[in-house]
Amino acid sequence: MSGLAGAVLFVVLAPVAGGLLVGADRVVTARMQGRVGPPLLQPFYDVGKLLEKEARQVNPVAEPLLLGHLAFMALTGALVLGGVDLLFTVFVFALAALCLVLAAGSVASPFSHAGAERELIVLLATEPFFILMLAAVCKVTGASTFAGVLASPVAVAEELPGVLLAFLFVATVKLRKSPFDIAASHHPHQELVSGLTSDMSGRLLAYVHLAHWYETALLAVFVVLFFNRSVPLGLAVFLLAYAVEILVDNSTSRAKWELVLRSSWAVTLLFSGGNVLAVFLLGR
Amino acid sequence: MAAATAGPGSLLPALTVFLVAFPLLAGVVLLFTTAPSVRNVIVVGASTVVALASVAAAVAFGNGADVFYGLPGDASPQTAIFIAEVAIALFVIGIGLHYRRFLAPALALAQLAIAIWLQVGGHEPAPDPSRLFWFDRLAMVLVLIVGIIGPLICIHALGYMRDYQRSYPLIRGRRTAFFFLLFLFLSSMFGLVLSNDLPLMLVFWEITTLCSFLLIGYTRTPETIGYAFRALNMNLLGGLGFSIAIVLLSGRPGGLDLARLTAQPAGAVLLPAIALLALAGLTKSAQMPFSSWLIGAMYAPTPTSALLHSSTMVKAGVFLLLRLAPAMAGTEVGTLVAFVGLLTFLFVSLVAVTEQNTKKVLAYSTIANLGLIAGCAGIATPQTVWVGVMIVVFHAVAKSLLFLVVGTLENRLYTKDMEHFDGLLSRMRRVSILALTGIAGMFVAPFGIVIAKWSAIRAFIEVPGWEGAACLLIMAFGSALTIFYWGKMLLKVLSTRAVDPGERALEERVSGFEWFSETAHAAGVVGVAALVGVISERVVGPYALGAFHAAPRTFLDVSPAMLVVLLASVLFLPALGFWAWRRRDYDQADFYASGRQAGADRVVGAALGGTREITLRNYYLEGVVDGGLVFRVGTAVCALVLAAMVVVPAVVRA
Amino acid sequence: MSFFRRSPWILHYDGSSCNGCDIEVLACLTPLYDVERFGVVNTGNPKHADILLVTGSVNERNVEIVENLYRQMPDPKVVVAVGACACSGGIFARAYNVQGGIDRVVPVDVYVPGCAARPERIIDGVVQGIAALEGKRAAMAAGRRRGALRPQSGSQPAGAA
Amino acid sequence: MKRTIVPLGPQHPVLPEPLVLDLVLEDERVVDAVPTIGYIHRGLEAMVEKVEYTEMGFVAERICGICSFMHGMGFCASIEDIMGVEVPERARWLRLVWAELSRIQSHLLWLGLGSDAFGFENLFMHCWRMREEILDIFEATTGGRIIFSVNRIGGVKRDIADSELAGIAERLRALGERFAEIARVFRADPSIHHRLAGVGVLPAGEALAAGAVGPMARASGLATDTRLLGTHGYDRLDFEPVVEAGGDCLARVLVRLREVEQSIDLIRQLVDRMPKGDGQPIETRVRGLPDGETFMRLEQPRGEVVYYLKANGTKYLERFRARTPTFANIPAMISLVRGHDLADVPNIILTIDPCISCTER
Amino acid sequence: MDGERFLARVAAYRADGWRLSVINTTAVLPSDELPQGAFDISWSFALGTRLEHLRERVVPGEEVPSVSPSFPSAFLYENEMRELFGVDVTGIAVDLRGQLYRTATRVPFSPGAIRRRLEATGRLGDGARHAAKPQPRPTTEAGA
Repeated sequence: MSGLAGAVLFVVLAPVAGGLLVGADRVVTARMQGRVGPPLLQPFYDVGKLLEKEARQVNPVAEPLLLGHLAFMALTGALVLGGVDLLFTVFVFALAALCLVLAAGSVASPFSHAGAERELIVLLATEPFFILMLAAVCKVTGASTFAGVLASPVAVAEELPGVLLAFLFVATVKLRKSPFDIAASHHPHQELVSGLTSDMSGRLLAYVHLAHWYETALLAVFVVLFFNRSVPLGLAVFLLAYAVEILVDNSTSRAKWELVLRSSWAVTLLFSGGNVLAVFLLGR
Repeated sequence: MAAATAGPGSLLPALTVFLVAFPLLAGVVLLFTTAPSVRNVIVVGASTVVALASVAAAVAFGNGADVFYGLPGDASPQTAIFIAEVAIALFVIGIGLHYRRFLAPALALAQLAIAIWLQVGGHEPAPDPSRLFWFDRLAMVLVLIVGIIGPLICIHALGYMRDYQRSYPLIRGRRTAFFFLLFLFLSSMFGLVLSNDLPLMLVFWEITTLCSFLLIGYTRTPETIGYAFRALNMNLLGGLGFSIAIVLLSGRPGGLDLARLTAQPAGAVLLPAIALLALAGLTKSAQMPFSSWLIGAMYAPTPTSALLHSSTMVKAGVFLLLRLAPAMAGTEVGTLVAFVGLLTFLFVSLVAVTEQNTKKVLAYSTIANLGLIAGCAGIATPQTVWVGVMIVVFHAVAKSLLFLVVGTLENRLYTKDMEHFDGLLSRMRRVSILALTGIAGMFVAPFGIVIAKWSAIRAFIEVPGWEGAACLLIMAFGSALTIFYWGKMLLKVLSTRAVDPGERALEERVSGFEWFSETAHAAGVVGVAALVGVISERVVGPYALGAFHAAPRTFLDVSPAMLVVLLASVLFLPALGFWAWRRRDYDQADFYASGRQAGADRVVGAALGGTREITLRNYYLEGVVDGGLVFRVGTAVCALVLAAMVVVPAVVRA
Repeated sequence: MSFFRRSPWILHYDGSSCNGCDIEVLACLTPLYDVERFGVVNTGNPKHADILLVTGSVNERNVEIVENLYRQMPDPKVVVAVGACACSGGIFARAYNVQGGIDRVVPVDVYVPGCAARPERIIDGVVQGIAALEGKRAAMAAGRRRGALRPQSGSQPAGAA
Repeated sequence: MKRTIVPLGPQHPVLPEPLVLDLVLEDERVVDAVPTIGYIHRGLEAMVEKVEYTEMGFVAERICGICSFMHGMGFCASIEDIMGVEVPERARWLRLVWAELSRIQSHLLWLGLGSDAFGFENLFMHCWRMREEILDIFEATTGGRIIFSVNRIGGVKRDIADSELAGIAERLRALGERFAEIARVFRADPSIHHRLAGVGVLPAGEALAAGAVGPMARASGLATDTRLLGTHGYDRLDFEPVVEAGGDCLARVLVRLREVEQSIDLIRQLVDRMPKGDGQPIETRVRGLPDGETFMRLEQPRGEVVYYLKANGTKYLERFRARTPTFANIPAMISLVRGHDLADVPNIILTIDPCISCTER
Repeated sequence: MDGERFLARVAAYRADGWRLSVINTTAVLPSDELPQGAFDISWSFALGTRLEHLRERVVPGEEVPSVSPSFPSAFLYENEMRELFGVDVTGIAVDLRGQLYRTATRVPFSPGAIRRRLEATGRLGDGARHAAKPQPRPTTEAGA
């Protein structure tokens, strides 16, 4: 049962890969800033530390919701690789994000609350794209599962160049990279303090980090969908795209939420919408 | 498709008469019952009977082949229909003149003229007395919705109206009339969903219009009277369309037989008539440009809203559209109906994100979901019709629950403003859990509506040409907007804060009627989610197969493992929540506030000395989305599409 | 093995400093000194922090803020007083609104002298803070093993139960 | 209608110093802002009662750790003015070298903090990396990075050798080239313009009415620069005040960018025009006790500072008052916050380059 | 002090395009002539390179009108005068209600508070002698 194996593999390996990627991100960022930067394994040290530390809870609902966030994020990837209908995973993906929003927004702190509202806006900005993207992939390949897409003779990236471009944009928003780090920034000097995570401490914060690693790995899986003819090529493209994200992260200031919403929607509508329209009109 | 005269189906004629007559009778009794205790007994008793009767009808139907039947003894209802039409018209004319509003009387007069021309002029063929009613799986679904959710709402109203009269002592208590109207509504809905004869259906159609008119205007303030007339005008316009469709169809043999009309291959039927019937369906289901009547209806007492939104009225609209789906398949009318529905879904969802009044958000959400159903009916493939019926089911339960919960909140907190619901989980725990169930039912994976939406996207992928791309785009953006406004509401419900005993006591004063009704609803939401496979495989799937002679590809075909995973994950969050609830090691006063937290929940040291309470408000996309403008633009766009829908078939066929 | 040694996160609060030490604390993050090499992150949020760096003395008004921030940090945590003012009130000890060093409000684990404290000294102070942090973590872990309750971090919830 | 209340500060990562605003928001639009300060107030002006005037300069230096040199210089100049002390020529020039270096240091520091506030961490790092070079010069010439204690009443404590001055000019020339790259980013980057252009616009008339000073006023088109008085030796240098017309956050950034360039040029002029020769006197010995009062004005990086000193013929001054530039700029800043987004608030606060320590003393 | 005439002179500065540069208060210690002590307050206005001062001596309890009609931004100075010195400023545009600094010592710069501190350090003699000396009254001064 390769589907089950894929799902288990994702659950086990995705955090490792995601953590390493985040660690590499921090090193490369530091180099771009003229610094040496932390060790590559720093994200693991951080999460390990957080798990050891006391968790100060301000309400009874945050922890279950954060566990839900982590679990659904892992589940999304597991469902994708496990061979469940791709279009359906987008709803579980949204549910995972929603759990995070609710965990942050259930707290009395205005910073946390504003972070939650902004994350909700991020969700509003990116959700249309993910629905469209998966629908378009299913449309051009005629498949409905990850394995089906990989087995399809159609080269997805060739059919959906606009969607791929839009993906790179939306991934920046989803990864909370500058200029779209509105809800919670990697860098501490944000007007919302720590935004979403302002009131999370100890293991609660560790869950958020872990889920972020899963999310990063999930985005890599999505890139592979575009390069279905060659998985290594897809992963290579993902790494390249991530490098570009780091560069962008380091060469822009933080945008305001209106711009995030407007630009994401515009990109989704123009690039992926146009691409999807072309696919439908050309009648594949 | 022969009329069944033997077997379990033979009970159906009697049950049909009972379902129409009994609520009517109960209503009349209630009209003359002023003692609250007696009223309680009658309402609970009648509701139980209605619910049992509807279940009995479903059992009698037995999920078999479609059943056609007439009145017991094959009585002809033609004269009664005519009398009812005249009475309705006269009532509208009278009340319109009384309030000096003349559009409604004019529309009623036009309908009256048509009725007289048809009946007195003898232009209408006599109905086949053995095919007056049509019981199939779709009718069964609606009978169960009307027959179970409707009575639960009536029971809820017992508790609600008591508090409502206390909250608004200036509004003259006319609870007798209120309960009469509720039961009349149920009666006419049963008639409507079971009618096979179009003139018969029109009578019930107009009675529901009248009922909603009277319920919306219940408080008789100038404001509600205005909204009531808006609802009346728009629905009468739809009714007029219905009448004209009857005129167009009456020349054809069997043209007024709904089952025969829709069973004909697409394109063979008189498209202008289908378009006019679709117009009626769109007005009743409050699609743009007719959405404003349903928003205005929010000023009525909340059980009215629950009834209008879940089991009656608007469901009648989409019911008719779903019935027409086979006839619309692949036609211009179908495409245009689909786009009226889908554009309404998109525009109204966009408006909903700017709305702070909870009832209005619920109303916009209803219109959006109905838009989706209309879209599915218009696209008219087995898959989309499957989706449409599934949404009808899931939406009815969840939305009714939400309205009832908001009604309870409204009577406790004296506001419908979402912003004042924060800390709800601490203040009113049971109510919040009910609210959470309802909201989850509306949009959280894996509840039914999400499954339906996912199937809709799947179905739209198969739609060829630009229409498919447009449908997908609308679904993508509309779904995201849905998450946004429900997410905001969840934020309010899920927030916790310290409460004093006085606030805790609020919940204790909620009446048993309300608890019972809401709990039953919540069980229903969970129940239909758990039974999604059964509902799909046993009822909705076969219906789509019957209507289109092609089986829909449902989620079970695609990925059966999904269902297991999802049902397991539904239990995940509540279990975690329960575990967390029992813990005590949290400190609400310990929130981050730039070092200014002042030792109490939500209180910080103020800039100018002393302390200050933190308040939090959701975002309403001010400066990005202008709700009013979007509503007007949507109305205009949909009006154009609608005009095209009515005009195009006539032109194309000419 | 403990991760605290590798991932000490800092919260910096400016008591009533003249900016001199504040700026030097910030300078520690920047390329020349780059304390992120040691996993140090300037969090800006007490809930994420392990080490509270305070510059400047306490005065009438910020005394409650320093206390609030300290209380809000999850255990284990240490306090590093940076600069003469934070240690003792410094040159301003005699000013009418200054109460003295921050050890008047919160327990200080490491004192970093200087006016202004140099970045090298601040880094040294943080390193000493990490050692103290490790000690507190070990004590906490031992306490947990003995089955003792974790240090109660706040009052019982007022409601919501 | 319900609104969101945000307690911004005193502890907030974008505010390097405690400043408190109670923000009232709709969505993220600020509809009201209630300010307060007082978290840093030490009461150092009252220390004149306890600290002799000869020592008070060291307290004055610690009004603020960013413009500490300027504060020491202003204090000494005030006493010199009251006592009629003639400062040696060399000391005047040297003071200006350090003063303009302080301006470069302060502006680089601010450009970094400003970029951090609008989420451009990389720029922050590069600005501060350059700033370290100025600190190196300070350390080499005074022994201190932040607080130099090099000013004395009657002159300065240390000389800078001519060769060293030439080296400083050369280092600054090289720095200027690298600074040009960073300045180009500030001037051209669209994401920075998105955050700053048109945000927090202070028209010239309002700037005047609000008593704005320094880069804040100059960014609104007011050519106010206390250096134009020609005091402290500025009359020997050629320069025009840096004025921008925009009045928005971007204009305030541009003014500071150009002022860095201007100060590099001024130091070059100083090194060129200073009478050469090591071993010149740098300090006049001061005798007696001051008696009298003075208003002394000086252009700090943040704008005009006004010292008021009143002496009464004893060792202890009767009154010492420093009206620092931030004190003058805060009212305008608060009026700008209203109507902007929460995300703009840090930019508006930071583009006045607030020094709360100066303000509260 | 004559409030109306004073405000008229302030308004004239505003009309001529001057900006308010600083308001400075100096406490005058109690003496035989001034048993309550007094405040020397100067309002300084700047235009180009010029700096001019208005100066008034008021006794504690005497009302000082706010210059906010002409210079609304004076509120910080005026709140400070009231909070740190105890000058009775009336009509401040943004009244921070004594919450600007919230000092440990109430009105730390009032003549009484200063005297108490000087007494505590044994330096009262010097200060009092000079406070009684006649004040130079510069009203206009160019430059600094």
